[in-house]
This record gives sequence, C-alpha cells and structure tokens, in this order.
Amino acid sequence: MSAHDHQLDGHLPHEPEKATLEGRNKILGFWLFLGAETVLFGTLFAAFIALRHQTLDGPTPDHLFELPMVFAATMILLVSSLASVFAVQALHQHKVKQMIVWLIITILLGLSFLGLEIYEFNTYVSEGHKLTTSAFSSSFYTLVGFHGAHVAFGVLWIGLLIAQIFKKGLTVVTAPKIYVSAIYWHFIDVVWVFIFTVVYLMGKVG
Amino acid sequence: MMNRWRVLKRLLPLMAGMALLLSACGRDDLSTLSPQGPVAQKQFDLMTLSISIMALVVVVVFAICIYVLIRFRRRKGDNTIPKQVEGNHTLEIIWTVVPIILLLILGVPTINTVFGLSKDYSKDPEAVQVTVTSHQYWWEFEYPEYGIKTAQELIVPTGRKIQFKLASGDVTHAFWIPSIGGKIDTNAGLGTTNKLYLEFPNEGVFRGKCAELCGPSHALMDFKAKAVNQASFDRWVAAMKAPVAMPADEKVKAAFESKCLTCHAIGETNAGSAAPNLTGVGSRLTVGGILYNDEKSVEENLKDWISHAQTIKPGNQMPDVSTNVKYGPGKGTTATGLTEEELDGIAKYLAGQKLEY
Amino acid sequence: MANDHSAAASEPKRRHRHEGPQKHVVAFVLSLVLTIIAFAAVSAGEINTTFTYIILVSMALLQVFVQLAFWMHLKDRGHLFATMGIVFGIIVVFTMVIMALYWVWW
Amino acid sequence: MAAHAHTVKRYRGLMDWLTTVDHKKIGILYLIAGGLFFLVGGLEAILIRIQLIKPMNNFVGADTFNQLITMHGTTMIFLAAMPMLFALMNAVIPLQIGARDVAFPFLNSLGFWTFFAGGVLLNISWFAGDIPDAGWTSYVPLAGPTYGGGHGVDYYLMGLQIAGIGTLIGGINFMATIINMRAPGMSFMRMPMFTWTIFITSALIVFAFPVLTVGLVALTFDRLFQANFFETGNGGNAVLWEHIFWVFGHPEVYILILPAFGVISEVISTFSRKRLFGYSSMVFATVLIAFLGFMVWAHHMFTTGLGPVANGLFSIATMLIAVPTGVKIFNWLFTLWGGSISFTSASLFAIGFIPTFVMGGVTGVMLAVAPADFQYHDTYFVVAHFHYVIVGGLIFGIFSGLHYWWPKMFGRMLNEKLGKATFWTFFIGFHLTFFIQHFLGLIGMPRRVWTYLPGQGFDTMNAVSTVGAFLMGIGTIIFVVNVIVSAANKKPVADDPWEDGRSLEWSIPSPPPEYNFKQLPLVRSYDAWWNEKQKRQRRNAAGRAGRTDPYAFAIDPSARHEHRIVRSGAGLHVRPSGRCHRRARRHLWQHVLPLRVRRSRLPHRA
Ligand code: HEA
Ligand code: HEA
Ligand code: HEC
Ligand code: CUA
Ligand SMILES: [Cu+2]
Repeated sequence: MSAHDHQLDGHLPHEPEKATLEGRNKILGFWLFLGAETVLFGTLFAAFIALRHQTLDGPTPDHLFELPMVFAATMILLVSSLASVFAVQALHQHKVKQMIVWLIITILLGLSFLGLEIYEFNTYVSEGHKLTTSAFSSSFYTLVGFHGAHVAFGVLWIGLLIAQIFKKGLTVVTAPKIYVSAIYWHFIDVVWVFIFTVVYLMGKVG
Repeated sequence: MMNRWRVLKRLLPLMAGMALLLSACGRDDLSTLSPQGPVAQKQFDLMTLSISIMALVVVVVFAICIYVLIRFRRRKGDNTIPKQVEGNHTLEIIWTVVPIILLLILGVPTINTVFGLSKDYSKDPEAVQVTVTSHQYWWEFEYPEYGIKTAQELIVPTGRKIQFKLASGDVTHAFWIPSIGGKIDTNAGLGTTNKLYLEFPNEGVFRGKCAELCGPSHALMDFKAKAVNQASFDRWVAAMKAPVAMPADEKVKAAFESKCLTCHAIGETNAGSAAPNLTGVGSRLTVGGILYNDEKSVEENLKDWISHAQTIKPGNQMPDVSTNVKYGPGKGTTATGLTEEELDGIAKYLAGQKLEY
Repeated sequence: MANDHSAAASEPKRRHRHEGPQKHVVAFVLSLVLTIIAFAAVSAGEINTTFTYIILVSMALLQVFVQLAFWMHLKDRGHLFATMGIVFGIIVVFTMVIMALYWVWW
Repeated sequence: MAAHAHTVKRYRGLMDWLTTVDHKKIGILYLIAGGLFFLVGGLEAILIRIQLIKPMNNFVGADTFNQLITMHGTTMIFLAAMPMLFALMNAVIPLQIGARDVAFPFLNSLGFWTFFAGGVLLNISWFAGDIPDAGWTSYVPLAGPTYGGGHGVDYYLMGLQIAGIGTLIGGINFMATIINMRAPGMSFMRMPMFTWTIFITSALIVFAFPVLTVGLVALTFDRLFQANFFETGNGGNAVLWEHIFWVFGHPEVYILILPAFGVISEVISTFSRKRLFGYSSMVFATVLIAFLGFMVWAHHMFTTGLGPVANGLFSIATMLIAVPTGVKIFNWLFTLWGGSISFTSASLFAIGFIPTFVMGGVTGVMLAVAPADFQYHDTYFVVAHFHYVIVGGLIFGIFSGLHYWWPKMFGRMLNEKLGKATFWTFFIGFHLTFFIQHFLGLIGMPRRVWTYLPGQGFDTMNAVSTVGAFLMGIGTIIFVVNVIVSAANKKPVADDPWEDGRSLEWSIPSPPPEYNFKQLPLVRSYDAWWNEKQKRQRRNAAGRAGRTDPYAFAIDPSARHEHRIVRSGAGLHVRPSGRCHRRARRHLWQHVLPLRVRRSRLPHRA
C-alpha cells in the first residue's frame, strides 16, 4: 500500500472504504473470494445431500437434532449480522466509538454461537454420533464444522481489526477492512440459513 | 520459409496413420474396429459416423490452413500493411451454423443409441442372467439361474441376450469386451450396481479387459468370453454342477485342501468369493487370465502360476503359496509353501480338471 | 463496477443510498419472519413432506435474497461483478445439488 | 538465467527475488518453477514411454509405473502447465492493460510461494519412497484408506491442497486486476484477446478450485480421521468422488486451454499484421466455452453407470462446446487470410497449434458420443485425445507465448534458428508419439497399463510412440539451450522487437522498468499501440513532423495514479445495456453479450 492513501485531503470521505483504489480492489477481490466460498460450501452441501440418508447404525437426524437449540443459534447469528450492519453504518458516519461497540457485540454473539455449537457437538458425540460413525455423520460434521470454523475465523479477524482501529484509528486503510469483514460476517449468516434449512429442518422432516 | 514440401511433410503423420488404419484393424477378437456383435456394431456405426464428420472438419480446416499459409506468406522485403478487417457477418454465421448442423447429425443417433443400449433384460426369461463381480485382479461370473460360479472365463450361449449385473468386491474396475461391446464400471458398494446387456451372435473366444486403474496388476486383469451354442452351453452348465473328485494322492489332497481350498472352491466345496472357483480350470484357455495354454501346456502354466503368482501378477491376492518376494524378473522364487512333489501333484490334478461341453 | 465508487467519491455531496437504519431493520424483521415460518412449518409436523420441502427451500432462498440485497449491498450500484460472482457461484452449486440428488445413487 | 539482470534497478541478489512483489519478477519465478517441473514431468513421461517400448518389458515395475503416471499427470497439469500460464499472465497482463502492477502484489507473491511449496511437497514423495499411485484422478476406493495404503496419496492430497490455494489466490488477483486496473479508455471491448482469456480463465479458477479443495478435504478426512465420505462399506459413495473430481476437472482443462487460445490470438494477429478477425465473437466464444465448461463434467463418467438420461444430456452439452471453439478456429484462419504472414518461431508454434488442436478437439467430440465412449473410455484413444489438446494445444501455446514475449520478459531475443529447430523436432515428435495412440486405443489397448502381452497388435505402434517421445525430449533440450544462449547474448532489444506489436506491452521498454508505464496510456481503440503507430506513419507520410515520443498517446504526463481512476471513471464504464462503442461495428454477438460498452466520455485528443 502506498503512502499517499492514508488520508485524502486531510478528511475522511463519506465512504472511506471506497475512497482509494486499494480499498476498491479489496472489496472487489473479497467479493470474488465469496464467489469461491459459495462454491466451496455448495460442494459441502452437495456431499451432505448425497450422503444424508446413509446413517447406518448411527443416530438418524430426526432423533439427533433439537430444534430449539438450532433456533437459538439461528437467532444469535441473525442478530449478530444486524449488529455488524450497524457497525458499517457507524463507519459511514465516522462514529468510531459506536462502530467499535457494534463490532464487539458482533463478536460476542459470534462467540456464543460457537459455544452453543461446541455444546451441541459434544452432546451428539456422547449419543454415539461421531465423525467416523457413518457417511451421514462425516458429511454433517464437515459441513457444519466448516461453517463453525468460518465463524471462529471471523471472530478472530474482527477482534484483530478492533485492535487495529484502536491503534491506527479509522482511515482509508482500515475502513475497507472493516467493511469487508462485515460482508464476510453476513456471508456466514447466509450460509447458516442453508445449514438450518437443509441439515436441521430437512433432517427433521426426513 | 515454409515451402510446399514442408507443408506436405506435416501431413505425413496423418497419411501414415490413415495407411495404418486401412491395413491394421487389430485382432478380430480384441479390436473395437471389428465388431462381433450387435452392441459393438451399433457403437462402431456411431464411431464411423463421427469419424466421417470429424474427417470432414479436419479436411476443411487443413485445406484453409494450407491455402492461407501458401498464399499469404510474407515475401521478402514486403512491407505493405494488409487491410485491417474487423469481421464478417456472413462468414461468422456460416461457421456457427454449419457445426451446429453437423452436431445435430451426430447428436440424434447418439441419443437413440444411448437409450437403445441401456435396455434392461433382467426380467426377460429369454435372456441369460450373469452377475459379474470384479476383484483385484480377477473376474467372477455367477449364473444365479443355474446356481453356478466360475472365474476368468465367461461362457455364454450364442444368440441370446446376456444381461449382466456388475459390481466390485474391492476397488472400481471396468468390464470390457472390445469386440463385443463396451464397457461399464464395476463400482464398489451397494446402491451403485450397474447393468449391461451384450449379445454374442458368433461362436468364438473374445478377449476381455479391465479398463479402470485398479492397482499394480490392472494391466494384467484380462479375461475371456467364450460364446458356444446353446446345446454346448447346457452341457457346460451340467458339467459345472457335476461333483468333482479330490486328488487321489493323499499327500497332495491334504496339501490342496489345507493350502488352497482355504480360499478357492472346486466343485461343490464352496469357500465363497475370496478366490477364483477352480472347477474346470484345466479346460480354461488361460491360467490367471494371461498365461495362454496354447503356448505352454496347462500343467506348466499352472505350475508357473502356483509357484510364482506374484511375479506373474504383481500384487495379486494369492500370496502365501509363492514367496512374498517383490516381483520383477528373477525376484520371485519357486514356492516355499509347497514341496516340489505337492506342486507337481496339484498342477497335474488341476490340469486334469477338464469339462466336456 | 469499481469505477462507480470513484464517481461517488468524487461527488461526495450526492445523497447517499443507505442512510439511516430503517432499511436494515426491515431486512432484519423480514429475515426473522422467514426463519420463523420455516421452523414453524417443521414443528407443526403432519404436513406433506414435499410441501414442507418447498416451503423450507423458498423461505431460505427469500431470506438469502433479502440479506444479499440489503445487508451485503448487492442491489447497490457498483456491484456488477460482485453480483455476477455470486450468481455464477450459485449456478455451479445448483448443478452440483442436482448431481447429488440424481446421479450419485441409482 | 542472467538475462533478467536489467529488470531490477537497484538491488540484485537472492533476497530480492525471494521477497519480490513485482509482477514481472513473479512471472519469471513462475516460469523457472514451472519449467523445472515440466522437465521433471517430461522425464517421467520418457520413463513411461521406455517401459512401454516393447511388450512385457520390465524397465520399471508395476508399482513404479503407476507412480510415474500419477506423478506425470499431476505434475504436468498442476505444477508445469498452470504455473507456466501464470508466468505468462504475470509477465504480460499488467502491461497489456496499462497498469503499474496487479491489484494485490503481495498476494501475488504469496500465491507463487504457496504453489511452489505444494509442488515441492508433492515431489518430496519421491524421496520419502511413498509415492501417490492411484492416477492423477485418484479414484476411490483405490486411493482410499482401505486400498491405498502407505502415505503416497496423502502427499497428493496435501500437495494439491496447498498448490491449489496458491492458484485460487492467483485467480482472484487477476480477476480483480483486470476489472479494476485497466488504463483509462480501455473498455472491456478494447481489451487484448489474451487479457480476455486470462480474465475468463481466472473466473474458472475461482469457481472450480473450491470444488477440488472440498474433495481433497473429504478424502483427507477419510484417510486420516476415518471419515466415511467415500468408504463404501460405511455408507459412503465412491461415485461422489468422481463427480467432485470432474466438476472441478473439466473446467480445469479449459483453465489450461483458454490462455493458450489467448496467446494464439495475439501471435497470429501480430505475425500476419492483421487485426484479430471477429474480435467480439472471439470474446463471446470464450465466455460461452467457460460457461458450458461447468455443465459437461459427467462426460468423463459415461461408463460409471449414471443412466441414459444423464449420459444423453452430457453428450449433447459436451458436443455444444465444439461450436464456440470452432468459431475461434475459423477466426484465426481468417485473421491469417489476407494477411502478411511471417514465420518466426513464435508464429510457427501458433500456426502448428491450429491443425493440431483441431485434431484433438474433434476426437473430443467423438468421445462425447456416449455409446461410442463406452469403447474409447480408459483406452489410449483418450490418452491421444488429451495429449493432442494439451501438448498440441496448450504446450504449443506456451512455447509460442514464450518465444513471443521472451524479449519483453528478459530483454533478450531467443535465437530464431534454435527456435525453429525446437519447433520442428517437437512438432514431429509430438505427432509421432500421439497420433498412433488413437489406433492403439481403438484396437483395444487400455490406458494406465504398465505392460501388455505380446501378440495383441500393440507392439510396433508402441515402439513408434516411444521414439516420438524422445524427439519431443530433444526439442525441449534445444529450447533450454536456446535460453542459455540468449542469456549469454548481451545485445539489447527494442521496445517493439517484432515491429508489428499491437498491444500496449510493446509501447514500453524491454524489459519494462519497475513501474512499467512512465505515463499511463490513454487507450482509444482495440489494438491501441498498432493504431497509434499507424496514425504516426500516416502523419509522417503526409509530411507533417511526426511525434517521435513513444508516449505520445499517454495521458497528461503529470497524471498521478489516484487521479486517473477518477478521471477515467466514466470512460471505463460497462453497463448491462447501452450503446456500443462508437468505432466497433455493431456486431452480431453483441446482441447476446451482456457487456455493452458505452462510448468513452474521455476527451479525445486530435
Ligand atoms: C486442454 C485440455 C482439454 C481440452 C481443450 C479438451 C477439449 C475437449 N474434450 Fe477433453 N480431455 C482432456 C483435456 C482436454 N479436453 C483430458 C486431460 C481428458 C482425460 C482426463 C483423464 O481421464 O485423465 C479429457 C477427456 C475427455 C473426455 C472423456 C473421455 C473418457 O475418459 O472416456 C471427453 C468426452 O466427452 C472429452 C471431450 C472433449 C471435448 C468435446 C472437447 C472440446 O472442447 C473440443 C472442442 C474443439 C473442437 C471440436 C475443434 C474445433 C472446432 C471446429 C473446427 C468446429 C467444427 C467441429 C465440429 C462440428 C465437430 N475429453
Ligand atoms: C500438461 C499436461 C501433460 C503434458 C505436457 C504431457 C506430456 C507428455 N505425456 Fe502425458 N499425461 C498427462 C498430462 C500431460 N502429459 C496426464 C494428465 C496423463 C494421465 C495420467 C493418469 O493416467 O493419471 C498423462 C498420461 C500419459 C501417458 C499414458 C500413461 C498411461 O495411461 O499408462 C503417456 C504415454 O505415452 C504420456 C506421455 C507423455 C509424453 C511423451 C509427453 C511429452 O510431451 C513430454 C515432453 C517433454 C519432455 C520429454 C521433457 C524433456 C526433458 C528432458 C529430457 C530433460 C530431463 C532432465 C531433467 C529432469 C534434469 N502421458
Ligand atoms: C489367500 C488366498 C489364496 C490361496 C491360499 C490360494 N489362492 Fe489361488 N488364487 C487366489 C486368487 C485371489 C487368485 C486370482 C489371482 C488373480 O488372477 O488376480 C488365485 C488364482 C489361482 C489360479 C488361477 C485361476 C484361473 O481361473 O485362472 C489357480 C490355478 C490357483 N489360484 C491355484 C491355487 C492353488 C493350487 C493354491 C494352493 C496351493 C492356491 N491357489 C492357493 C487366492 C488364493
Ligand atoms: Cu481391474 Cu483394472
Ligand atoms: Cu472434460
């Protein structure tokens, strides 16, 4: 990144994330990356759909899944997505403190989602539903686990960005990162919509 | 720089190939180019149709290419700038539409044949049902209607539809009898069992191959398909069901029972599918699918096989009879599991296992 | 496309597209409702399976559309290539789901 | 290679090369790495051919042979062909679009090193003695934990996973670069054809590689953690792997060939001194090939048993690809038509490409006929097909591109005599090796066989094929000699050494300075540099004082990087609808193509 893009004419433009070529590149590149992620998750979904009835002697989805827990997880992630929207709004209004608050809320919700998922996996394993149990279990843990890993990465990433904001403030360099991480966070939410639909709800239906 | 002669030279490989095509169509019992049954014939017809269309395309492209290269090559000292053409609607439409037409000509019979060859005769009482199970590196053929199992050599009656049901006992293989019709994978596991029907109008022996990489001896996983007339087929079925005597010599019998029948079956002894059923091995055309009994005697081939199966077919599943030494010429040694005497006895006994049909 | 951003940046006075939280809250409520419908359809039980599937899939698709459009700004100007990327990804995924449904077991 | 001494201005030395983020240097790194892997893969090919020279040969054993074909296929495709394409795109794309670098220079270097690490890891298996041996397709169960013992396949999985991530990074980078970094005035429909093909190739990478990633992860889980994706005994499905591999694998083959199409377009146009015929139909064809490329994967699985509906569908879908590809072939032929063709090494390879690729393409269409593919599948007919399109297509394309852009990359000419010797030995060797393999397949020789019994009619043809492979080896060696000779040659090279260069890279010094363009060029048409030269010539002819400044068509010399984006915003604008560019004839294809180009709003200078 070159030196001259830290501040344009001394004040922050309305949409600082798009003020520099580097910022615009970042946003565009990130969207392309999300295109790749769509295919990545799509392949995991395809594998899951192909194998979801292969439960062998292991537990079947309608025995295993508990909808209230899934509903809670869904709500947590949905609200966290809203929080990150608000963070970006604050960014556009250059309200750094507000932005950080929203980001922290996002992270906390993300963490509680993760906690819930770990608890869930634990319960399943104790019920005899391990990665090695059946083709269904393998594809379940891989799909849901990949999503969980994405949440964990998001939490870590946004956490680091907060630290960077504290250090460097909101500039045309840091703004694109915040913006992009928010898009990432929404994407995780979007993937979750399909997970609760295809894995849990359809699993209950049969 | 490139003169006419050079251009001709470029075509040489093509011409040489064409000459080869005309002169050598391969063995009648092996080549896809000499179809010996209606299935291979239909496939061959499609192949000829497509080759003709492709030859046309290639000729047109080559002709334009050669003309252009000769006509428009830069002469020495020529510095004129050619006219900068952007494109030409008429031409572009032509070379979009003409290929579409050619593909239609090819596509319609393709679809017809796709559906035609996927007919299922498993409910047809006129058809012979055969269940094929592939193993590293041998083929098992079961005739559920007759309750018999054989290996390496598929015996079928001429003039009837043969309906195959194919699966694998281990990794993916592919069942292929080029001159009769090809080819279908044998997949492992339930839920992906395949079906294929073939017809053998002529009596004869046709070479079969495994066509999917399945391990070190994939190259050697050959089998034979022998088409005989209905009467002969019936005799074969009867012979397969007849009881089989054990070796007369007690020592040989003991060795055979303790060292061979643990995996193999012969006659009514049925040890399952771990190894080829040896009933009638003596009258098979090959031992292990690749040692031809018309080049050496059955007995010699059997001896070779039993004493160093691992050298002959690297990595096959018949290990502890020969030594487990890594294969390669000279590396395999004679059997350690059998004495010379037992080996001779067993080979002789097995060579005598002939079926009259 | 990217250059739109530059146009926007050079005219900072232009009224901005996503001022105020109302739209985002509306998107949130929409998502909420769609989620609840989906969960309700399953919890209710006793509905025809195929029908439930159709409800579930349409709720999911609607929700994804809402989130992509509002929260991820795909409907905004300057997202031509982003949209193309996502749409093409979805096409690839769609073919793979067909594959998983029809061509893996037989 | 000492030739690149001039690309560096201040520092030299190893550290600079290890840490560089300059696209030109990264291009050279890709070329060195890809070239070395090509030699390794070629050596493996030679060993394969020696083993097959006669029936029941025992030059290498069965195990080693399977390792050789697996490593040959994997190395050639992932570690030789793709990196050499990345070499060309790194070296050329920013120059062709008039940019000072790629969108993400650091990621560019990261992508290279990731690919390199993956490649090295894969090849360490040779020294570890545990070598992948299940074919480059790694079909399960053979590659699964039950039948694929040892760690051979694990090297394949890890190596490709890591190398694949590097490739994905590269794909994203070049898409972003081409979308965002074009010089003012360079609308999409003014982009050089090579840039277009790289753009589409990068898109293919972005959408195809994640599929491979997931497949590799699933198989890794099966092998290392006893997961059951493909374990048929535990409810897994082996056919699922085939699907996943080919959903990636088929687009992969177009990832390989599209850049070669781009190279051929540039070279043919340059050396016949003619504008590329049917530019917009070329663009449309490229897009269509890529799109269809995702819909045809099951043509590798006709014999898997998917049933007549799938086989019929995929047959027809596959055949359709012949149409846009044919459009390209004929456009090239009609670019040559009426041109003034000079036969340099680069143009020989490009011209050799056309008939050769067509031969490979039409056998592809033959393979697409599902019932006939029941006979061809997994035979040497398929081997012949794909070497015709890959070696006769892609490798010819790479050779062509290397001879063409070598002076731009290194500031040295390659020797034309040696170049032509490379071409003729390689070309003749190629046809000798692979033409005959069609017939081997037809008369019943399966592929991936480590040996064959005598008396089946395979013997002579296999021997001929092996001889051809040696000729190709000689051709490659001549090329290496040429590289060394050219490095020793100290003669500097003109900016536009072929004199007929058409795109922007020929308007700047060879090799370009670190920042590429002193002033950013203003692009007024397709073939910007050519048209500029023509204009000057006309001016000279009219007796007016021609401007000799090579940057005459650059925008305001004081223009700063940041400014140009603002200024050019409107000019680069692409919308879903609107008017066609003023100068481009309204083209048939443009009615279908979503990208209509709005007329540049930039002030035109007289
Ligand atoms: C660069 C790589 C490349 C390219 C470009 C292609 C191009 C094509 N390929 Fe090929 N293919 C491979 C690499 C490639 N392939 C590889 C590596 C394999 C084997 C993988 C493995 O199993 O290991 C393979 C295997 C393969 C198969 C599977 C065979 C089998 O295993 O049984 C099929 C089947 O349909 C196929 C078809 C095609 C077709 C229709 C095209 C088309 O795109 C070709 C289109 C071009 C033309 C047709 C020529 C020009 C057109 C004209 C002049 C117009 C007029 C023409 C007509 C009307 C016909 N290919
Ligand atoms: C980009 C891809 C690519 C390229 C360029 C090539 C190039 C070549 N290929 Fe290969 N090939 C594949 C991709 C490719 N191949 C794939 C994917 C397979 C399938 C694998 C599988 O089944 O899984 C395959 C399989 C394959 C087979 C079939 C194996 C089998 O099925 O049993 C054969 C046999 O002839 C073969 C031969 C050759 C030859 C002679 C070349 C020649 O063009 C090579 C020419 C180059 C050289 C000869 C290099 C010369 C260099 C030296 C002599 C110097 C060496 C020195 C040092 C290393 C220091 N290839
Ligand atoms: C561990 C199991 C095992 C044992 C024990 C075994 N075999 Fe085999 N045998 C096989 C397998 C597996 C094959 C098929 C090998 C192949 O073709 O890949 C085979 C093949 C053969 C064949 C070739 C069959 C044909 O149809 O061409 C003969 C003959 C044979 N065995 C004889 C013997 C004799 C004799 C003994 C004992 C001395 C013996 N086998 C012990 C597993 C065994
Ligand atoms: Cu069995 Cu190859
Ligand atoms: Cu393909």
